Amino acid sequence: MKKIAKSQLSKMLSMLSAEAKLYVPVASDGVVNFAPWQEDVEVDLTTINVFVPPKKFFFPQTEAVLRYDISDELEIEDFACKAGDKTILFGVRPCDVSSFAMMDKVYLGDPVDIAYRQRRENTTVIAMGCKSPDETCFCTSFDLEPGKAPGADVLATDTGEEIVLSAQTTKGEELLTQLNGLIQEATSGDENKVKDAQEQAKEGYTTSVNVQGVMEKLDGMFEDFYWDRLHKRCIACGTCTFVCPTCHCFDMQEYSTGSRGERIRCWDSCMYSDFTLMGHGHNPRPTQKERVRQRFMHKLNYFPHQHGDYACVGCGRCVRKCPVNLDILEVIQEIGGAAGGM
Amino acid sequence: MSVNLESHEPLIVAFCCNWCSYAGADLAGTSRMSYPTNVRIVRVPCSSRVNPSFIIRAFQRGADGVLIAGCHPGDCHYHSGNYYTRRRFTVLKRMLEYMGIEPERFQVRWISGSEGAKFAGVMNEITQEIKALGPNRKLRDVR
Amino acid sequence: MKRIGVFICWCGSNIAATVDIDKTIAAAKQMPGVVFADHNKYTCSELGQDMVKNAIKEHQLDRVVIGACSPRMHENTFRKTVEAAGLNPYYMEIANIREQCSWVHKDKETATGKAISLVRTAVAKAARNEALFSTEMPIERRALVIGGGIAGIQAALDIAETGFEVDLLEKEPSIGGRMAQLDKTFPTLDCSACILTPKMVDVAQHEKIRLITYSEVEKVEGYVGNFTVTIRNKARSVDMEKCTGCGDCMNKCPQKVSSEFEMGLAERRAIYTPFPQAVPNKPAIDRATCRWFTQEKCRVCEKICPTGAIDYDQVDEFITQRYGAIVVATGFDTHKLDKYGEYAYGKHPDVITSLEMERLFNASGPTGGKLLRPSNGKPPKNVAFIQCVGSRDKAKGNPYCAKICCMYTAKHAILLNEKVPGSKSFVFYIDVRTPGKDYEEFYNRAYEQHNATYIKGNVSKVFPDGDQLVVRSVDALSGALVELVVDMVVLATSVDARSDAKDLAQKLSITTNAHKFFNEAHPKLRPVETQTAGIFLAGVCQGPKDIPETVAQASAAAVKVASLLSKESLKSNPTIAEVDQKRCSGDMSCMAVCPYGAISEKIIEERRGRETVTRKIAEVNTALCQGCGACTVACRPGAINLKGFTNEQILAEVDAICL
Amino acid sequence: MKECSEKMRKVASDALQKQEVTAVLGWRKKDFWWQSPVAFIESVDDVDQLVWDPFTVFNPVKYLLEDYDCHDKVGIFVKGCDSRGINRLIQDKRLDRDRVVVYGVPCEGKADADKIRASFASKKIKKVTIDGDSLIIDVDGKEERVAAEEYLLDKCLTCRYPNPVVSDKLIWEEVPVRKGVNEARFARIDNMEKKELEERFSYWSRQMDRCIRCFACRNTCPACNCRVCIFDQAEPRWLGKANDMGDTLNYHIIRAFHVAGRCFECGECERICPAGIPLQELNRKLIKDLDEFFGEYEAGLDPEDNPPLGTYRGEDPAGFDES
Repeated sequence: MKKIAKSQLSKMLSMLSAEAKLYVPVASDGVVNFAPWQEDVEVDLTTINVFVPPKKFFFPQTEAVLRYDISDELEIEDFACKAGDKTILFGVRPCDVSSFAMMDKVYLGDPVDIAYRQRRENTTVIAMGCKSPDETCFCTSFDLEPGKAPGADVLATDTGEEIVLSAQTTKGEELLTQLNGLIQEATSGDENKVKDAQEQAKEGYTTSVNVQGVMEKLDGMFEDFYWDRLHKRCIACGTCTFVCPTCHCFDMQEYSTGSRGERIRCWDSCMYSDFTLMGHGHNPRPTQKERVRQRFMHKLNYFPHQHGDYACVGCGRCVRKCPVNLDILEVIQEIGGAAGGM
Repeated sequence: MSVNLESHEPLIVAFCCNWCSYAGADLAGTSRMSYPTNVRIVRVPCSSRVNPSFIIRAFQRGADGVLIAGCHPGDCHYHSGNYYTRRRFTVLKRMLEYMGIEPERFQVRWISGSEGAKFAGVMNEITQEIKALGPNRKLRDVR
Repeated sequence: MKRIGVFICWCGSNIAATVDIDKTIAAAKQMPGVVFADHNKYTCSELGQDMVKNAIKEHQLDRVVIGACSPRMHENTFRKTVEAAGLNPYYMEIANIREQCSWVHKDKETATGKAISLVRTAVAKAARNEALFSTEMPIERRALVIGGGIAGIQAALDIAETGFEVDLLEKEPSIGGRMAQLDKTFPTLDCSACILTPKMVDVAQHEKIRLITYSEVEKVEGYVGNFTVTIRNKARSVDMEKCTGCGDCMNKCPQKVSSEFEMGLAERRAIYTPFPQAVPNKPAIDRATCRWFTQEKCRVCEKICPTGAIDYDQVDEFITQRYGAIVVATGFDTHKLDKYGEYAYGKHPDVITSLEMERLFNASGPTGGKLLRPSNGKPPKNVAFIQCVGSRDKAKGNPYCAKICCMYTAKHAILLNEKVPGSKSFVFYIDVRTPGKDYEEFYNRAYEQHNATYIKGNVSKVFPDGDQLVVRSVDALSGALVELVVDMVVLATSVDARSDAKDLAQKLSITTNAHKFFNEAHPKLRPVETQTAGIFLAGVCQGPKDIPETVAQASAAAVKVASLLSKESLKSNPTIAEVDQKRCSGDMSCMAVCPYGAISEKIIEERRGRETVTRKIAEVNTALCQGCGACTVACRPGAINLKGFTNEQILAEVDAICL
Repeated sequence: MKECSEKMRKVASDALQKQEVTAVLGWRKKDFWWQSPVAFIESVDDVDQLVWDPFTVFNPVKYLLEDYDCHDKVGIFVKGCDSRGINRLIQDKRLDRDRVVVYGVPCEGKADADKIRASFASKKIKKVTIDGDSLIIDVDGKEERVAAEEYLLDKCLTCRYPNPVVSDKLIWEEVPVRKGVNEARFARIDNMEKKELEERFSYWSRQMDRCIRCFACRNTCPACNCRVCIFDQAEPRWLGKANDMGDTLNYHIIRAFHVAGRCFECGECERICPAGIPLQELNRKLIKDLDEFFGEYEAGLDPEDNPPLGTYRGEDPAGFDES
């Protein structure tokens, strides 16, 4: 376990950025996003939910998968094998770290998504343990610990004047080794501080839901009238899906200029009317009801059936961002009927 | 698509109405008035057929400049088409400028079927102006 | 995938000298969808067209791109070519590599590059071309002639003689126009009225001609073969059925008004016919000056009228009539002289315009045909004529030549000398222009036999000297200052388009040039057609011309009308708008911008969930739509598209250009 | 405020009972103090859900489109800003006026939750209510009284139509229009126009760079009421799905253009944008130019007239070289 004074943080990031592309949470016009680290940026260490979740580093909103040119002989350039520059993410929150594991189930399962795998392998994740949850945070409902981030390579904990860094993987250890000379060995006092911080972080949750049995209940609810009522408010924007750290649907698009072009993979949203629109004009999810149902069934029924976990980490972004206040919290509460201490 | 700055020859898409400006371009041809090869004409029946989306599409695909050319006000073959053109593209042009797109990149001109010299003149002028600005990077797709 | 054939035309050396044909062919062969590419010396020749036809069959082509001259030149030719080979004519697209490439560029390499790009663009569009079909539309076999001057009269008579119904529309109470105001005509010195009046009578008596005087065009809708025109028949305040034209009312009317026909040199009454030989010879009340209408007293004409024809309560009536063709013959205005203060027009009564001079010569004019000075009623001895007043004057007048002034001034000089023995005329001119049969000889007569002195020079000032006028100029040939003392000055006033020409042009959807003269479809080859099918031009409304030219053009327009009306039906233009029901929201933004009223609401039935519901959407009237495409942009969801210029096609063209 | 909610419930309950309408659109309260989503009241039993509080902002008008509701007769509560959306839909022939009963609720402005969060610990807030010029914030049971003016949404501070422009029944008295709102209307635009070209571009590219293409701005906008939006069409594909700057600018330029002369400035697009993109600065720029060039026009006031891009005058000036 190591530590670094907050005043030295900038130096540390500078060192890291020499080795890899380094991204840190930065506020711009009041919106916090992961942005490339630069000497003069102010790292935001307090905001819990960055706007666009860090899944984008493994599963970008837009990526060209291949480029072709048929103006002479057919030429195809495959981008997948080139994906994955050496990258470091600093300040990923535990909920988002745990979303990576969910994405892994999709993209590292069979068949493996090569570009995704390479990005994952070449990225070192430095998590930042949470100190005090937001009112919309409900990660503890999914048995996550806000001060811990088991999937991260390094866990950083803010202990006040210092940040304590503990490597959790070999990648993490290697990273900390590079920083030798700059960072110090943590003391047992520091270790205690970390433990205290982790314990303290669990306090102060104002929002929680009981997810027990939700999947099972939903098994029989596909045709339930509940969806008729629920969807009415939905205006079919894609905010929830795009701010969700676990949504992972994409569309393939052709960008063609006649004899040349690119095949592009980009995020898609099951909230959109054209998500399931077929070439001949039929749409198996013709109204917003089917689309809203799909989103929640996927997160709370299909995904856990297939992968064993709910596809939600309780980050609360959809709760905060949905323009019509239609979110997963409400659905879990209403389905499960066993709300916690709201 | 890469752009070589030194030898950059701008690409200009000109939407010309069939009755006036396209005829003006033909007259420039018949009169052998030369102008740069940078201009490519898309023939439309009337300037009111030009959708703002076409303009943005051209910029996205790499055009360095876009021109809409139509009949002079009052001379529209279809009576009133260019009056709509005037309203639509007055506001579009000003919005593009407002968003930081150089005013020279998107222009609207009235060129009649008898103004072959004006057609050639406008092509020369616009090509010069856009060449001076260099390649369009602001609205261009990154592909 | 489409099977596209590309044919590059050399156009002799017109294209081939600047564009590398082989390179263009090689590039075309690589373009998506192109399965065949070849070239031709002259693709428009029979040989060239055969080659296209053969290739279509041999290579099972389903789209054709021809790299040649402007589509405005040969689009129809090549459409017919591909049609003859069994393809829909609209499967053909032209890449304009002559007017827009080889003729305007010099460098072979860059011109070839551009030609390839133009071909690629046409290929991209052609790949999205769809089969389009014309429909047959019936023709209303009736013509409208707007303007009852000599042009309109001639056109109406000629059309009527071919057997079609004609309505002749005149805004004044009588037909006759400018020619009725003239005294004699050059170069024969025929009496204008003597040759015009019989034609006016013919018009009035012709069974196929309906005369609609004191009326104006209010609205024009429709299209070639099927115009619907709304005519405003101004309230004449005289019942045309009852009036016998006895003229008693005009004699007794107490309100005198300056006469427009006499150019203000004489008076008429408030109830009037413009001139004695008026057709119809029935008066109208000028409500702007009539005492009853302005002061609510008088009603003398009503009392005097033996047939009770006076009707003060008449209102403007609207006639709506369908026509297959329209001839525009609205004539001209004389140039306003407010910018020519140096000539003292309006300040001195003996400075007059040439049209006023016509009235002073005329036997039925204000002086009974004796040429007398307006100031003192005595015959003038010496008269100065100033040419090009308002013509050929870029600074403050018209830049163009009014074409008729040189000739009528020669006529005036001859008439002056004949009317006032021993009189002299002095003509100040820039150039004397006399192209025309017997015109030069006529001009020669003026100075050889009729005491006319021609002085090349601009007049700088006209000012009074006692009861005479001094004309100051410089003789441009000798350089000497010229100051002439004369009795009268006649200004050869330029010819302007009608002040309301622009309004009429808009109603008719035709165009005007910078000087508001109506534009012909082609300056050489289609001089009487306009760009709007079914609308033709005659006379000075198209540009300055003299009477013989006017009459010739009127007859030409009449033939065009007759040939149109003699057809059974017309083929519609298939490149028109089309609504995609699914995408149409029914907000009718398209309807608001359609200049032809071609879009209307339609109710459709549709499945929504398990129900069948009805909703409104837009529908295009295929006969009214002219294919401008204004609606396609007003339509935000892109639900209304223009066949032949679809969103898909234009976006594909843009993409291909920017490749 | 409580009385307001009561009045709304009474109106809704009467209308449902008398079967004047079969559903009422209003607002209700949800879990968090800042959540007041739209309520769909279809039964008298549910009218008690209706509330009027500092967060009843969302414009419910869009729900009148057929895609959302199949009721034959709907009652709807509308604030001033919302009400112009009713005219918008009628003008666009997307709403049959006879199908709705409009209950006008004059509005003094709604609170900005972010402004409140900046001063008070969000987690501890139980409830926020309005009392005249004050907001009363219940922080862990302790009531804090603050000046409402400082915590209202920016759009409300510049609201020119606090009173409904169309209503069948005004539920309570009209409120005065704030001072200086006309001057404030184009302030941000004037300011931006003064900036240098490159500065303007960097401003907008920074804003647009945050866009995630969720289309919330479009989907909440009553002026965006096409059945099939051009941006959702695959053939032709007007807008690439790739979230590149070119396509994002394409989207925002064309979206703004499509509401040009039709936007009635409810400001919901900007308020709900999850990325905080100042969309009103685009919409208002167009309004300003349309007014300046083609005569002043207020969208959403008269459903019978023709928006400025659907008409013309021959003598219109142009924003380009007409020589």
